[in-house]
Amino acid sequence: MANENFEPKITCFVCNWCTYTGADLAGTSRLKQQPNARLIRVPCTGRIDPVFLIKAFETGADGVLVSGCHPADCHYNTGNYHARRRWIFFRELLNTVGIPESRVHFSWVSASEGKKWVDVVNGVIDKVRQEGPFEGYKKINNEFALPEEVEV
Amino acid sequence: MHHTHKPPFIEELTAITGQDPSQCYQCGKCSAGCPVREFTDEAPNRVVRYVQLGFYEKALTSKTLWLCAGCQTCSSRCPKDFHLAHFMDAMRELALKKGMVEDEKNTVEFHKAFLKQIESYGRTHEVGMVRDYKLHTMDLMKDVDLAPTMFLKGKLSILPHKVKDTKTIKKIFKQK
Amino acid sequence: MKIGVFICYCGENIGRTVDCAAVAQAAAKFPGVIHSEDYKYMCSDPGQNLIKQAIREKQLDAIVVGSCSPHMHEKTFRKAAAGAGINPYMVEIANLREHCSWIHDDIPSATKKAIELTRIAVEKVKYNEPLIPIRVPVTKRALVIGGGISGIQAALDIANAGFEVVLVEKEPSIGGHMSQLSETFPTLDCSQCILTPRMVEVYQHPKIKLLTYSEVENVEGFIGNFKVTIRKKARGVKEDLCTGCGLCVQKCPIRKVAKNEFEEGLANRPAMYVPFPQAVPNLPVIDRSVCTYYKSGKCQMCKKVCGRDAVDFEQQDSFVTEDIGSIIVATGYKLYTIDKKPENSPIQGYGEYGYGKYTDVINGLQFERIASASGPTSGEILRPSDSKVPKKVVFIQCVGSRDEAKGFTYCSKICCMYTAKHAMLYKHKVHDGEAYVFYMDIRAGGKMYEEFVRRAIEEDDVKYIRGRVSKIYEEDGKYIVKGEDTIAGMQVIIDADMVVLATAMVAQPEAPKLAQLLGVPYDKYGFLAEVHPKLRPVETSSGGIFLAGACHSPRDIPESVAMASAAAAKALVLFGSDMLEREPVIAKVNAGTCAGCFYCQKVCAYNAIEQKEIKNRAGEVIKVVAYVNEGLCQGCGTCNATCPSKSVELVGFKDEQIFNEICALY
Amino acid sequence: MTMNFGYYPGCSLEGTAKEFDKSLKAVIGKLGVNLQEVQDWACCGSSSAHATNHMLSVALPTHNLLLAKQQGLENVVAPCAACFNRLVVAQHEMATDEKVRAKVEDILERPYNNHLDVLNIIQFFDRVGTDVIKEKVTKTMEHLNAACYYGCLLVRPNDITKFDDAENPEAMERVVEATGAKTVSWNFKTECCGASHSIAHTEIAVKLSKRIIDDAIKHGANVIVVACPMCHSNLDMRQVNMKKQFPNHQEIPVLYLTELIGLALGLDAKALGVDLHFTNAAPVLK
Amino acid sequence: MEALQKIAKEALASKEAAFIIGYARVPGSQKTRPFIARDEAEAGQLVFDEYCQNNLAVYLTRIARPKEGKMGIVAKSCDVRAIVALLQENQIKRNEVYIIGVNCSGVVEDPAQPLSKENLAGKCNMCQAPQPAGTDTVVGEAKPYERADDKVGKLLAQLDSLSPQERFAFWEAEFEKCVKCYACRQACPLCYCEQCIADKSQPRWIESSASVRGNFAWNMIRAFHLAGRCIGCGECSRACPADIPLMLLNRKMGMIAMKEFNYRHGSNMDDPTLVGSYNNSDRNDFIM
Repeated sequence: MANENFEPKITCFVCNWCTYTGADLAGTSRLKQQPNARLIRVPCTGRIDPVFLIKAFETGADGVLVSGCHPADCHYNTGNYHARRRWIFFRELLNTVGIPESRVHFSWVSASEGKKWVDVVNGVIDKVRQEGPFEGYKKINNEFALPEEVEV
Repeated sequence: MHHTHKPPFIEELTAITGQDPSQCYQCGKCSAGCPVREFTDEAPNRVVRYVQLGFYEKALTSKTLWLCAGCQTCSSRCPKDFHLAHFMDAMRELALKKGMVEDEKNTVEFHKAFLKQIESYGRTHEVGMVRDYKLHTMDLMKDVDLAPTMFLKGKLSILPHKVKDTKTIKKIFKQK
Repeated sequence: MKIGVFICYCGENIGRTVDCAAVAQAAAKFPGVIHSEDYKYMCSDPGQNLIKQAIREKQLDAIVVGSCSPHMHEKTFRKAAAGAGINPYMVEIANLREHCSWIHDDIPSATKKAIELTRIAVEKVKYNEPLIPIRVPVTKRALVIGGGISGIQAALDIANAGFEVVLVEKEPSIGGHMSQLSETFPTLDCSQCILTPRMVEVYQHPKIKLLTYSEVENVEGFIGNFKVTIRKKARGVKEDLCTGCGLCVQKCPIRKVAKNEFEEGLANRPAMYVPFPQAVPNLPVIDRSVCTYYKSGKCQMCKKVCGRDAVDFEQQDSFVTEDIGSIIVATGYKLYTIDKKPENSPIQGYGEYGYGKYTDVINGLQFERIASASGPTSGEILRPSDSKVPKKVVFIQCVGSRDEAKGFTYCSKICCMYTAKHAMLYKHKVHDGEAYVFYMDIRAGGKMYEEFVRRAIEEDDVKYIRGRVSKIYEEDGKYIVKGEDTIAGMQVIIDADMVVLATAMVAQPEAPKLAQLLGVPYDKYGFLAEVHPKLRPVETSSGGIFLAGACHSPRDIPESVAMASAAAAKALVLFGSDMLEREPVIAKVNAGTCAGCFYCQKVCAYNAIEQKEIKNRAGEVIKVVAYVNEGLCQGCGTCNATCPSKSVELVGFKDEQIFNEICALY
Repeated sequence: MTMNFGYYPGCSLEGTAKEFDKSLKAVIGKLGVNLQEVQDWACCGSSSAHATNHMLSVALPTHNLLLAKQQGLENVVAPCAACFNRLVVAQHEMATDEKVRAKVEDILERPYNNHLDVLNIIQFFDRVGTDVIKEKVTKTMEHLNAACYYGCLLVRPNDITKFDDAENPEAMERVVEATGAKTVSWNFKTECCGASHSIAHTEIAVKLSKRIIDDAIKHGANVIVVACPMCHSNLDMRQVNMKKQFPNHQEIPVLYLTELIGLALGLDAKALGVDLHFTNAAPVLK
Repeated sequence: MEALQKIAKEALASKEAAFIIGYARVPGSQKTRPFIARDEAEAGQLVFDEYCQNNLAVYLTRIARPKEGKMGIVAKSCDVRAIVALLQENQIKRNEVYIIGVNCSGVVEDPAQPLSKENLAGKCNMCQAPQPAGTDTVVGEAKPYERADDKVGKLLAQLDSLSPQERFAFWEAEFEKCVKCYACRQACPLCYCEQCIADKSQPRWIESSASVRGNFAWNMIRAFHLAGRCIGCGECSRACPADIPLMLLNRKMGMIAMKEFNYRHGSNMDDPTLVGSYNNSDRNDFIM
């Protein structure tokens, strides 16, 4: 892979009840993960608006992961079903404008699936690392680049 | 990325057939069901145990490696999905590589003879193989009573069937 | 807005992999942050005091705590903030432990991540707004699902505290698996003798409404205010008329038509039956799948002999709806059977033990029935195939349990103990018999447990062999058990007369369905999940719903009883107040921009979105917009994401907050 | 309609298991099936390859799979259980282990991109159809109580061979019953016969095979049906050793599945190669 | 033409309709323009022919509701689907509109040219039923017309065959042209929000300036908000001064709606909408 030194930035949108808790469990179990993912917690996948994903790419994410409760397990009964229906459209739309599936990932990770969360996160990071930096978005983002690096 | 460091031997072993002995929790179900258990010097689970504990030489010189018939009963019943048969494959490969085969010359010679046939002809050829095997083991009297019948029944062919594309076969053996 | 940041070391837990001081220093430079500090234990009293002091002294409007998961200490820090006079919802947590220090090794990259996580939280809190918890009334009435020992205990505890309980049991009688056991470990006292009085107490308790042969059909509402619909399955017997005389059962002409469930299939029962003599309630039930009447319309013997005319063939399932404040789930377990691979399940069968085809290869509950004085052999140890006394019995532990290849990774926990008990009971009854136990590890943690196992070995001469069995097959009327003693390094082959398998405890097959009704998470095995494994072991992530017994994980009787009492205590805590506070995370509509498409209404799972007319001064309706019923909204935010004009927003997770979080990254 | 299958005979069927090849070819003529042999096929490496060198054990079968694909075959029947096993396992490894795949592609200087349907002899007859066999039976085998012996390599590792059940397979029974023969329920259907130890450790093969034979007889079998050349040589040929070693040894004929079907289809025993056995098969030839 | 005017006049005379939204000829041209007839005299100006491209349904949510009487509207079958969609989405009630359906024989793509196979509007290629259904009345006659190549479909197939990078570059070039005039939104009968997300400043999800990045966001969000809702009238593409092929995105979403859910918005006012409903068996294979 040409991009072994590239460390991708992955923005994750996860529901509070299943995936966030599953990620907590991974932590409690000390299951090691690559440090490239940043989680944004929302109550339910139903809350995740596709504009979040667009904004994530605009802010420089190389990949996005969206994760919630398994079908039938939603804490709010049906939020994940509505979310899934949205994704079916949105991922195709993204793909059509050139944001490929390899950068936009979805998973169901329950509160008890700490191990699965680790596999999902590491898998997504590896996949996006292989894909390389998101040059297309970087280019259009650069129109807005600040003149100098801002130290954080 | 996070790596757990394993001893070099384990890395070498795992690279061959992907079986990491730390998976084994020593329940002994493999040994319980092993068809050749009564002939082995060490129970199969103990061979794994020696590797777990770092007694590699003890494990590599065990007769058990060569008595394993590759029947995969152990793998198929293992509660931990540890493929002991694959582990055994890898252990034999390492034993050969490290020159640690002492007692089980017979089996090794058999395999060598068998593979030599393939390397030369692309297929196996029983007469040649049995000849090679017996010359190497000096076990000349074995099966003498069966062989004539086999010839009569046309089961042992005198001339080897040779494949056309021996080039590829040779290459496979060279680069394996 | 003046924001304070507080970075916790959590002792070494965060501090080991995250340079907390560096995080605090970096946070100090974030726009809006006017105070930033780090401390060893932020959740401790001195830690909380630091926060309070900073809020007061620097007149902070909002705080961010970089610590463990918000699921751990968000409440603690909200309380601390409130203690210092700011609204508790002006607090955000950066999860530096579970999501950072515990999962990374490399200090620089973990520190970098921690800084970013803190910045996300700071950016979010900028748009937090003071919120007031929603107050709702509490219905002081509990529902207990499952009438085994856990459900019985929970129901009695709550009822004895003076609150009403509805106890629902799907079988015709309460009692559960405990009623099937012969003796209990480690005391060897008779299971039924200690259980039956409790069952009767439930039946007679004025505060307990007992619904047997019933199942939960639907659950609506939320903590303090559930509406639960229960299906009462048709018994074919009028409960109010039947006296339980048993004449109908005696006269049912098809005596051995079905496997007796209570006897684990070791005996048969008629179509009209009472599950077992001590059943509560002592009412018969008609098994419609085998009863002649339902097949041909003939017989009616039971109806003819009933002096009270209590038999009602036409009885239909009926439904009752109950107002409930708290729900305790105590649905228990099932024992895994070694039959061929169960359908639609990742669990494999045990072909090497004969796929259940050998009559005398039985499971633990079957052995309990054989050993029980009330069982099919009246307590005499006889093997099922030929009713002969088995002289050599092999007990095998961990059948299913700890067997990843078959689909289970977990330890069933109770088998070590009950196998020791079985072997002991066998030896006590068959003095010249030989008992062998194949085990992997003996897990006898518990009061007098280890001593109990040693007693089996030392006093009762039970032979323990460390190793799993590879194969069982039948030969000349014997069961050949092929094992290995891994201690001796020796293959062991035993020609047994009977084999008892300590098969895994598995979740009830309907557990996931019930969990989905209740909105309670469950693991891949169907065991229901607690909200925190250490500190909130009986609570679920659904408020007001608690867990008791083996529906949560394999556990024995004393643990189940303790858990049931704990769950009851949790329900009673809830019943201690008239009103309860709920998180004010709910949706709000901006009527000004709402275009009234009502997609929000379509996606709402709680019917919380209503239609509201907007009128002009003349009183004419100018438009119809969406309106959120706060009492019903549970705060998922699906409406918010669905609304194209973002005219409905989820308070606490508003667009502005999330926008800021996303923009805070990288 | 003629059904077409690819055919990978393997070395044994050219030598010690000649009758397996002979009987298969005789039977397919009757069943309207055509077998197209993989041209210039080489040995699969058998036990010796995987027992000593992993790469060899994948490269040799892959070479053959590529030959078959090159020839335009969609599936390939491998009557020898060992060949079947090696082909299926190699195919699995090539599909799942990128490192192995890269190395093998490197050795063979060809990309590997194919999946072939590799069928064992039982799957083959299943595909042809037990109904078809039943229809064509001219001589019922109802006098036979067959113990169907699967051995190791058809069913294990079950997650890869994906053939029937690892502990209690029943597919061969269905085929055997199509000939009119009855089948017996017995314990050692999938126990190991000693396999490759036949030559280097004859004593092991004899002992294990004897155990299998005795169990079959004990459960009422008057014939053992096999689908593997190694099993056949151990159960058939090694009965010669058993008779010497155990004076009370009770003989039992061992037939290849193809031979049994051939007999039921009315073919001559000699044409099926039944005369090539070491243990007298006369008792079954009624 | 006379029939249309007669019906319109009757509706206005009887106060069944307060006004009729229809088409009138642009003086001195064969082109037409949207026209609201408020009395019988004005009804005499109403026309309908192949130059009536506009989807007039857009006015139903833009125009002030009459105090009395219904909103009359002249609608081709494609326009009717927009009206049904508005009914499905609670924007109008059936008893608020008086729909004069017009049988259609295809409309032109370029109003400067006569109707021909080459000059046929893209939507007419996809038209499944030139006769409107569910209207209050129908006038005119639908003559079969020759269909042309499905240009949008072809272009979409071409686009799909490119690599993601190439697709991104394609849209980058297209969106570079966007000046954020929002004509697309203005022309769309289903863009009826009182405040568009693009105009929302707290937070500003979509940058207000016409940057390529902001244009990506805007056009993606617009397409997404129309996913499962767009009825395919193509007014957005037609309105776009920069000739951005916006219908590519809408068509793609429509294809997904058809493929995954066998759903076409605006077909039946009683159909549950795609957005806002779900099925347990919805596609799940892309989710880990």
